[in-house]
Amino acid sequence: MSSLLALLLVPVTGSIVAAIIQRYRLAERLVSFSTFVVTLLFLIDIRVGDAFTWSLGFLGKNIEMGLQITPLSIFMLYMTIAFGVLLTFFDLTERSKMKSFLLLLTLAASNWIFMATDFLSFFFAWELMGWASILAIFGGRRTAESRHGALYYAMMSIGGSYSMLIGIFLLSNLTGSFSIQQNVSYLVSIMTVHPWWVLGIVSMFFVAFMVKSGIFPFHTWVPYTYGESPDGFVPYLSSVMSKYGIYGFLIFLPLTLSLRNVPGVLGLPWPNYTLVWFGSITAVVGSVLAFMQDDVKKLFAYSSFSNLGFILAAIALFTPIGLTAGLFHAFNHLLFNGAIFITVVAVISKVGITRMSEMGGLWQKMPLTFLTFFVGIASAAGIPPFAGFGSKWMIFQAMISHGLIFATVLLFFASIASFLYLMRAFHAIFLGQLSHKYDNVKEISAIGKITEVFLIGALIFFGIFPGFILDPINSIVGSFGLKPLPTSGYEYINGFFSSVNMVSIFIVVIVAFIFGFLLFAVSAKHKKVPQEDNYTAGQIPKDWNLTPEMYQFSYDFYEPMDKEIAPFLKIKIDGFFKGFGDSVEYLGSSIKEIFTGNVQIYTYLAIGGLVIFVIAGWIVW
Amino acid sequence: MVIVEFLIKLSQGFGIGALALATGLLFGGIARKIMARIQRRYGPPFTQNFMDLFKLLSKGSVSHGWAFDLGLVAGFVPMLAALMFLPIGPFTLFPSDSSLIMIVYLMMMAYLGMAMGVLASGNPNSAIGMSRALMLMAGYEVPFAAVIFSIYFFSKTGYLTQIVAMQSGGFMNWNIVKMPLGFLAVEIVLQGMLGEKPFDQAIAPAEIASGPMVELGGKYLGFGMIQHSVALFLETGIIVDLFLGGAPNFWIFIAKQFVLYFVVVLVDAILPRLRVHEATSFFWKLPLFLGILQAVIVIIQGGVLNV
Amino acid sequence: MIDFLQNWIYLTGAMALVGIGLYIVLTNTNILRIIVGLNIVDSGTNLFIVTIAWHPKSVMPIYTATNNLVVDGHVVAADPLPQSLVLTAIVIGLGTTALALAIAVKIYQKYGTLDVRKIKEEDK
Amino acid sequence: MMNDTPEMVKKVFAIFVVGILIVGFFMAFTQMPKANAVNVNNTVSRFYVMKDVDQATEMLDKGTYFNKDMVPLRNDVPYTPITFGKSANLEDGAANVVTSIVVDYRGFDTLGEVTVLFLAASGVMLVLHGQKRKIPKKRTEPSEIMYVGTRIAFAVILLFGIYVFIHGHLTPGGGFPGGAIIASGILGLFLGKQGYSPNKSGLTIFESLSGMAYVVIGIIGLIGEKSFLANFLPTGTIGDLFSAGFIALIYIAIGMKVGSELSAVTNAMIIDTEDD
Amino acid sequence: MKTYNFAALLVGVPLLMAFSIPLFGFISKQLAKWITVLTLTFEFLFSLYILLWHVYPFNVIMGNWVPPFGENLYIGSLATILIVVISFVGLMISIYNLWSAKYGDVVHFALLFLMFVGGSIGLISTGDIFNVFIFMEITGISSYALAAYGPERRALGGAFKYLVISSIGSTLYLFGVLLIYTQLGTLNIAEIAARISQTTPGLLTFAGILLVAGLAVEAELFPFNGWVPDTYTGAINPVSATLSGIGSVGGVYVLIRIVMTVFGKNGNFVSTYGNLDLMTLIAILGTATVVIGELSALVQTNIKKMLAYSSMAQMGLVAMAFSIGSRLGAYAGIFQLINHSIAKAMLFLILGVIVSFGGERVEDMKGLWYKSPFLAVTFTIGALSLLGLPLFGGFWSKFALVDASFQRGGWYDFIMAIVLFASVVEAFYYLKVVGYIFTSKPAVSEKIKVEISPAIPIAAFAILIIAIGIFPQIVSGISYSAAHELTDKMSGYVLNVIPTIVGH
Repeated sequence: MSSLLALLLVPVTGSIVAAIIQRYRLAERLVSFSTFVVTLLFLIDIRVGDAFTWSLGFLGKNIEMGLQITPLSIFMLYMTIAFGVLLTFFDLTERSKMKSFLLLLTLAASNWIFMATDFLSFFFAWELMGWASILAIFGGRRTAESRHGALYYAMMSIGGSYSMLIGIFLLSNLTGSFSIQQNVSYLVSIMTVHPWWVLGIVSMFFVAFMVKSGIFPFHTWVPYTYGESPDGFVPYLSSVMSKYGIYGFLIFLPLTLSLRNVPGVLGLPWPNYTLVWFGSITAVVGSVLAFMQDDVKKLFAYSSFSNLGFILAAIALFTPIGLTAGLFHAFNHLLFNGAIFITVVAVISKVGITRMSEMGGLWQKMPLTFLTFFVGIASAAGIPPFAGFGSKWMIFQAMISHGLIFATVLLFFASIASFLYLMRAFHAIFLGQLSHKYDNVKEISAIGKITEVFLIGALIFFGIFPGFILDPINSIVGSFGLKPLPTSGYEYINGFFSSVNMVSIFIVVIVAFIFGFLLFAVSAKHKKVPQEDNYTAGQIPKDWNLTPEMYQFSYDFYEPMDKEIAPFLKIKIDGFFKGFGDSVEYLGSSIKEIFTGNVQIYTYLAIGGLVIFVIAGWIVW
Repeated sequence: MVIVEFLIKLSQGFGIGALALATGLLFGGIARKIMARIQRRYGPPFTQNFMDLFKLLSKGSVSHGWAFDLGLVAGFVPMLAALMFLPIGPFTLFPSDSSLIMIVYLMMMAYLGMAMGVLASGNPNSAIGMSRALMLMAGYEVPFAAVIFSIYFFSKTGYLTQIVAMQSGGFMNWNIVKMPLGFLAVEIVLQGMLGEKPFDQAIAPAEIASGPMVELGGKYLGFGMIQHSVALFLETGIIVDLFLGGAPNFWIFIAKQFVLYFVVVLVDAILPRLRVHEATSFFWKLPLFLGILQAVIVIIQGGVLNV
Repeated sequence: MIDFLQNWIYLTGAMALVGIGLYIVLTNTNILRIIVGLNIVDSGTNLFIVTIAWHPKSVMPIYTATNNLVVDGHVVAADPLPQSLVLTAIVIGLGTTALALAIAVKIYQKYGTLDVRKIKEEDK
Repeated sequence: MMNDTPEMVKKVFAIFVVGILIVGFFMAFTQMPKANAVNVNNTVSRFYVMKDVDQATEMLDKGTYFNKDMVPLRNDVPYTPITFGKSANLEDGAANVVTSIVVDYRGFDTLGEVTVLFLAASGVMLVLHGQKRKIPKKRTEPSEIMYVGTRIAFAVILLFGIYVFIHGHLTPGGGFPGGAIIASGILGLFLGKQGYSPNKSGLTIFESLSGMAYVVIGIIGLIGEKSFLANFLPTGTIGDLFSAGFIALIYIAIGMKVGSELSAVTNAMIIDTEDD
Repeated sequence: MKTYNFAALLVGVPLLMAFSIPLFGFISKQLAKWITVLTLTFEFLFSLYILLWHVYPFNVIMGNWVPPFGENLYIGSLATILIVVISFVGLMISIYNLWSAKYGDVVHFALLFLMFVGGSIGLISTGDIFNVFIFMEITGISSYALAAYGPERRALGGAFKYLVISSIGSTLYLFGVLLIYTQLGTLNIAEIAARISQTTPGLLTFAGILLVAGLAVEAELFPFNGWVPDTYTGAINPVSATLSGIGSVGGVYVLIRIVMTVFGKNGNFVSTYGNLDLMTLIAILGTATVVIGELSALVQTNIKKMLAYSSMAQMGLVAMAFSIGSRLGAYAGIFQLINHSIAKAMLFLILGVIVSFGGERVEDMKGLWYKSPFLAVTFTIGALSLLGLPLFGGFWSKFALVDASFQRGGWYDFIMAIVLFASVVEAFYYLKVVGYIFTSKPAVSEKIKVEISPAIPIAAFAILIIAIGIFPQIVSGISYSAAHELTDKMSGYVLNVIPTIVGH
């Protein structure tokens, strides 16, 4: 199947070309864009069940490596590549400091991850992707923080991949094979006999996945990394790369099906239950930390991993509705997160800073971006009829159907909190007073506008016709041996407790809006006034020599909440990792003292070592 | 046929909207009267709110741009849209879509629109007010969600219509009897939702100058009033449907709503205002505790669903 | 008995030299003394090598008119192989010493001292 | 860490550490065969002494040298008695068995050994490069007797050195001692005259050429006898001066090389030991 | 027994040329350096011929005295691949030296360098246990002198420390060899290997300990590696590259040859004869070295010292890989050795170019990307290969290493966990440097001009690293058969040298 190989080779070729012509920024971006398009074209040719295998004479074993298309992988492939097309299209004109060849390398790796049938190539691709992203992050803002961020990410992800490596070899030494399918079915077969054992191996993998997706307690790298990554890379990082972890979880979650008959918690096997809690806690922690952020990229970084928490909580249930909801939310997250980050990138590229409290009022200058952002956060908040609603709605139903009310309340709290921080970002960036220093800010270029219009359209379209996504998801659910949810048309979302016709909701909302605007039109006329013309008890701000910046309330927007949130902020996972790093460093500096530079010490060491060996020799003599 | 059906639904929807608005305004007027009487004043007439609305809509006003306009329109429109899915007495416009969470999220869209309009005015005082309103919302939505989810789990359905149907057949079938703690929690939450004391930090008349509405005038304030009135109807209506067994006809429905609202007004009359973070943390304590307790009871009662 | 003792005397001597050499290396801070120590270790090694080749009754491994190395099909000479090895070992020891001395000379020129501790401090 | 420790403690500790090591050595020695020395007949040296390697090789090729427990049957190798001055055309003609091992049986070792010395000399040159000899202002010239004496002695020493390495295959000695003797003669010259300097280029050329000669002899063996460092000359009668094939040739090369190298090292070392 | 005596030129030609270099030095100093390049080109091509035309495995018989009576070189698959690598690295560094060696006695420097490479080749190919000692001394003495070379005086201290420790080490080695000789009466590695079980166990144990201790000095294993940081730091960069890229390969090779071939007891996992399992000893030494090396490297601010410690740690990794004892483990070790040799040599060479324009602290790497993209990219390639990133050579070896240790199981799981933790530490300090290279603005915006002669080796190394990363078959096939040579000593080694060792 040459198309499968093309999915790997096209990006690699593109990457090489992009690396060569790096100096010519436009050409590089064009290459990047066209590579994504070509990859997408090849993808169209691919159907579920396509496979390609080759065997590698490696280490005296004959290792079968292969690529295969499952419903899940084709879903993931479409998601990532199509999003990449959009992103690179947007990037054609925007100043985003992205290294195209790294992005394309990441694409190749991600395609490989989704198609791999054996752990060997899975790990290879995983590493490749990780490293390409690390390097991409190094190319971001050239500051000490950026370096720190990338290092932090690198450490976490190296730790994760070593953990996965251990898992892979523990497993392959048991089965003598690297094939994912064989290994998983082996695990299924011993699941009931040695559950702890299986759990040990699987958690080795899970650590890697959790790191990649930023699941609590491995979320600490996320803000550093997103905050300091090149602007253009962040949308890809947050929308696409965080999904690899989810894909990884889905490899192993079928294991829990065999535990269904074992007593668990609330009808759930306890591994699932634990993962649900990890997901919920992640969602809450992300939201709460996002609350106090002033850096826009960091804020949405937190938002991003909060949403990953939602997804994990849903898929961890591994019921038809949970799985559907999780995957659906994964898709929606891709869309709205993409919309949000693309607008954020657009704003940053025009304004040049990332501190939200120094922005404001930009809706006057960038109306379309403002609208896109609005639709994006509406979707993120789960407001019907936009795309995010259906999945959140299903997640809640999936959770409650198992009686996981605590976790559900946590998720709902996360959802509300997300509404709050989204509003705050919305306000701080786009609303309020426009500073005079942004008088010359312009709306983004035509290509950017096209992207944004497309995103708005997609967010609304998939909000109204979720069936277009739910259909493939149903086949994924079927491929895991679960009974898919009933489908009754493209406009329906069928939950556990109820189903919703999105079209009728959409029509109701539209009609209501028409009515609203009619009312607006027939009621008395208004006159437009400049932004400074505000109610200030009889005076105008100019009388007090106020500038728009001073007349903007956006710093410490939720200051009264500080006290309530403080307990959450005290959970310093970050500090734990830092402290760990510090103690390693301390250990290093003490060990270094062995090498004093004195030749006698070295001689002592050598002779002493020898003497110890001799004594050891006597003891066993 | 489709067009005829659409027109019928349209007119019905219009009717529901008008009815809800009227009821909401009337409740508001009655509340002002009750308040006045408690304070030993005569108070404005019941119809004062209708007159106010008409006056506001016909007065000229100041706009801060299209985002301001759009936001304020979007502030009350979703409330009206949400009404269409609410079982009002025996009648529901779209019974097959009356999902509770959907209604909750539609209401949230109204807050989003309101916030957008208010913040687009560029007045820092309105921003301060909005931040208070949002924080308050973070407070009361959580216990509310806990109760909603208990009901979901308890009723095994998410349709308001079906929840109402399950409560038919007498007082003892009402959820208020089956889940008293949940009802108590929701009653407290309602206080916050409607912005009555002790949770009126954002929209208290005394705080107008530092509240969200500082820049609103004329029709914009009118839109705000519409939003508040419809929300009053909607929120009390939801609770009636959830706990008080709905109603066989429209009048009883309104009566039940009024009972709920009456309690709210009475509480409002006797309690002072809290500081905003105190309010939020209060919601995260007592009502949430009640809601969670209710949820635990429900789970223990109902066992678990095996899927 | 005498044979036995003779051999052990040489072994003891060899090991004593090694021990003394190592002791010097370990306790002296002067580079020249360290070199001397190494040299003594070398000497001890060489002595050890020739000792294991030797037996009190063995004859020198050179054919001469009077010296018969093979008696009744049995070699009575001292083992010539270690002797040839010791030649190599001596030369290598010489080379190492020469180089060490050259480095010592250079160190003295550059640092003005031969004390390893002072050199270490100068380097910091 | 080390600097604060009292001198005495350091010494005791050093004695302790070294002592354990030495005791370990002795415990190992107790397990040596017969508790003392190697029995020559049980080692490979037996064939070197008997000049019998070819016979052993024959047995090895037939597969009868080792028994099936892989123990070599060294004493089964047929032996042809060697008589001094009579036996001719032996596989190795040197009367001095050590020499035959050094140059012939294990000639490759010796090539390495020569290289080591060469490298050491080069290393000394490298490290001490760029030192200009300073001739002190206050000269204390050696006496005339010294000057003349060392020169006369040099000729004798040179001759003796040459004798030693030419007779390496017959008597104790060989290239290395011979070279060292020659170098000591040159050392005498240094003592005899302050500021004496041998011709450095000459020494270098001597050194290089003799080293190359050794390798070339090896390569001639490779070409002529299909094996590197193989003897390509007749071995003659044991005990004759012209016996033992290429041993004498190699020893001449080694002797010249060692002599010039040691002289060069001495020269390099002397350079900067004077105070100013 | 296949013989190919002509291959004696692998050792003979460098010797001949080394002896002749002083003569060429009279003509021109540059010529002396070119002679080095030419000789090593010959070595490289010759070894490549042996590799590609599959001439190996064969014996080279010296002086027509067949083993076990005379001396021989045995060039099996392991020796072949290592000789190819060594001569390649040596060739590249000699090209680099055309530019870098410019002070002092260049002629003797070239000579010593050539002999260091030639000696290492001899060390790897020789089949005689005493001959090993001589070649160790050849490489040793040349490296003391090389380490002392250079404009900085700290080089002298480093060289002296190296000399002292290394002399003691080789003395211990000599004792070990002779103790074995008293038992078996032979010095041929193949015969000793076949008959090692006929020795007294106690004496054998002691000899084994002495040998390991002596060889661990060159193999840079703790606690015998005190010289490493000072010597590497003091020496000029091409010399550090040589020590790390060639010297340590030789050191580890001999250690492994002695322990696995000579002392080895065949089985699923190789262990050794004697009371104390030397493989365990090496595992302990290796693990300790990895941990100590990585942790010490972590806190270094001097990049050269950092590389030195990292070198040490990598050697520990290699030793640990070999100590697993399975074929896969040996494979991993060989592969890792090769990768390390190439990558670390490249890093030192790059550092040499950088240092000629500035300091050698970690901060001095800041903004290298702006000063010289070529050096920045190649440095990153080297660092990433050492970390084991896919697409770079180091990935495959680390991968095999993990596989091997989990196959072994038992307490190797635990060791592996420690080693992987150390690898994370390693990743930290390398990535820190990479971060400095790409993300900081340089303090001085002066561009670094890389001349052609240092550029060729650096580029060649970088290309080779990536080539191995993409096509591991370049190295993996031969490495795997080389691993067989180590783990099955009879059919892999002994019978190739002495076919009739199992008699009637």
